Amino acid sequence: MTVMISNKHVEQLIEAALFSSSKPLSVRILKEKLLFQYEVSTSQIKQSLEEIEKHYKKRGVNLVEVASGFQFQIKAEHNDDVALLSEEKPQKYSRALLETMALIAYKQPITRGEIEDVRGVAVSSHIIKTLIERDWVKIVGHKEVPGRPSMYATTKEFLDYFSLKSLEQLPELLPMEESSIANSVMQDIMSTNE
Amino acid sequence: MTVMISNKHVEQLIEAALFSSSKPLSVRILKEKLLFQYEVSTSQIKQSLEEIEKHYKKRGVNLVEVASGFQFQIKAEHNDDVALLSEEKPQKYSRALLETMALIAYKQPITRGEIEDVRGVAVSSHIIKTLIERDWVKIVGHKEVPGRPSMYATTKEFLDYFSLKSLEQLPELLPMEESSIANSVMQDIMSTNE
Amino acid sequence: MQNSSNDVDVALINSNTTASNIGQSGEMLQQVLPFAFIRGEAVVEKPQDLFIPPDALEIILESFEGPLDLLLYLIKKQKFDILDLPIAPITTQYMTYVELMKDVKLELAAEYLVMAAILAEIKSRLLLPKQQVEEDEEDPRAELVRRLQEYEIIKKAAQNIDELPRIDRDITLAQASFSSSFVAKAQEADVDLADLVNALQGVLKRTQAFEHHHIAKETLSTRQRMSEILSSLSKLKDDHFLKFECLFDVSEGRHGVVVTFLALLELLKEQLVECQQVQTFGQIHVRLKGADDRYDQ
Repeated sequence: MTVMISNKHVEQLIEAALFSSSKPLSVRILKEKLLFQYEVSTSQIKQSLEEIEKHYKKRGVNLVEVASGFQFQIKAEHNDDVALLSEEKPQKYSRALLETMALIAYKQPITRGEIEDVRGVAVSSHIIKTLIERDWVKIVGHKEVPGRPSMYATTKEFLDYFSLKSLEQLPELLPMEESSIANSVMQDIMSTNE
Repeated sequence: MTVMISNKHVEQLIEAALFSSSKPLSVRILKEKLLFQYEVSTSQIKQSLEEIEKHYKKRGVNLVEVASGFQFQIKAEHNDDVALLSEEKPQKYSRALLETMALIAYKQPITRGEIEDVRGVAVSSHIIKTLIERDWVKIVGHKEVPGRPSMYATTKEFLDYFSLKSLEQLPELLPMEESSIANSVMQDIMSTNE
Repeated sequence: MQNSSNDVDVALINSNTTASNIGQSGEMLQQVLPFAFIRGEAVVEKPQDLFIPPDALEIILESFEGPLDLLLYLIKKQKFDILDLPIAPITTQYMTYVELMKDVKLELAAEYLVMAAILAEIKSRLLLPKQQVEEDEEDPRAELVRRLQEYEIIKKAAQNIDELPRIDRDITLAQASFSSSFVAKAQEADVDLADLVNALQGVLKRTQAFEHHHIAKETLSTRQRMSEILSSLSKLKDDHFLKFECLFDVSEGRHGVVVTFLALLELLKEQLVECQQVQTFGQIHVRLKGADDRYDQ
């Protein structure tokens, strides 16, 4: 038995829910976990989200869509000012972690061995553990080679963290032609072999 | 050297700061830690807070002044709906609770002392409270023994929850006892009445 | 945006920024920016080729992400000639490290040694007369260059990822809290009827209390009716008595009447209610046992 509810009420509920949640909320979650007691269609929820987005354009915060749903973010232009209030220093990540993450993001699904082949060094278990604990990386299967190594892929939370909707929004990889050593050296090699 | 800033900008900054902070922010903190680089008076900050408060009256969150400053809060009327989102999966009930519930169902009306006699251990008030709050158990009277303990019985909601029409539909545990004095007496009475 | 080039404790400075030497006179001079610090002492020189000063070994190993990273650096910054590898000195130098590495991170160092070995192998094959190289065999340098390229692409991708706006550094989430007085109603656990039966059977196993109280459908309907009678009797206030026949609902039929009567008998037996009949064949009244005493107190 569902209850009738006005558009205004739906909008207020969604707005309140988005502000209360530390994670982005998808239309499906809003429908099934927030509004299930009410007579609300998916398109009505989408419309409310649009209304909210429009409304907040002129405010200090913005409604943003990321991989796993919608969330309110401080307007980018105010970020530096607002950061003055926070005492926490943003975390820095090691190159080893970033390179491992880049390989998983761009070459997924990928095994640890394959990551090590590209980087030329062993990948510490600590890095994989950190990435999994942060919910950025998950095991998506096992490669059918001896040892059946785990294959890693990125999660929606990884995209959420960078406020991206999909992997396609990641920066493009450096084209081979722009590699600093690549062409001239390769050409030299080729010519000496001729 | 402070920078001139429009009222609208002050309002956006304060709004962003309030939404970014996990703690309430006072006018003094806003002035000294957020807006110190700008040409903003205390009264201007107060006025901005009033504007923000007025604006959010019609939204899903409200600006509220608490002891240590200002804070955005979920509109009280949406609390229950929004809380549904953050709820964790409820834990399973303890064996003690289930046993108590079963004894009340099968042996009602029953006092706490009687439940304790059967189970051999004390029944915590918490269990009885949980069962009453859940509307599965109610007090139907008091036993006329020292202390006049409450007698507990199951409710209609209890039957509804388990989709039972009556207690009779609870599973039988042991073969029916034919020798019940009450039964035979009753059969005599009914047969003479026919 | 962050500079992600190095995350080790040592300060590594790009070769291009290395300043001029300290001047002779007292004039203000730009200070020499050290390449790295080893035990508090600045290392001004960075590796000019694959040779690494023994003291700097550990730091160099930690400063680069691996031999590919170091080689990439040498090629880019030092114009290290991959086509004409100065193998002889490199090999000698790397071999002297083996001893030193016993005290350091042997595992990490091994990867550099492997690289040195690869370079040495490449060099040795380049020195072989051309005709001895099989035709279908790839130039060993091509494989190395391919690996370097692949690594460079990922190195750049990692830098790009590090520069993306991210939560905590460039993105702040907007959140509102519940008022402090609000306590969310705890969600209720699901219970299966089987859970309840299992629980009761658990009790039965542990106790003899049910020996004489077999639980059957009949007793259960009686028990339910007992609760109902008690519930309606306890609602009475001024008139403590209820007429006997008021307890019965004729519409329930014979079965219902039987159940009510059994419930009443059970309540009498358990001394929870009492019946009064003022005269023979007169009206029977029922009330909660002790109701009278209670009100007299």
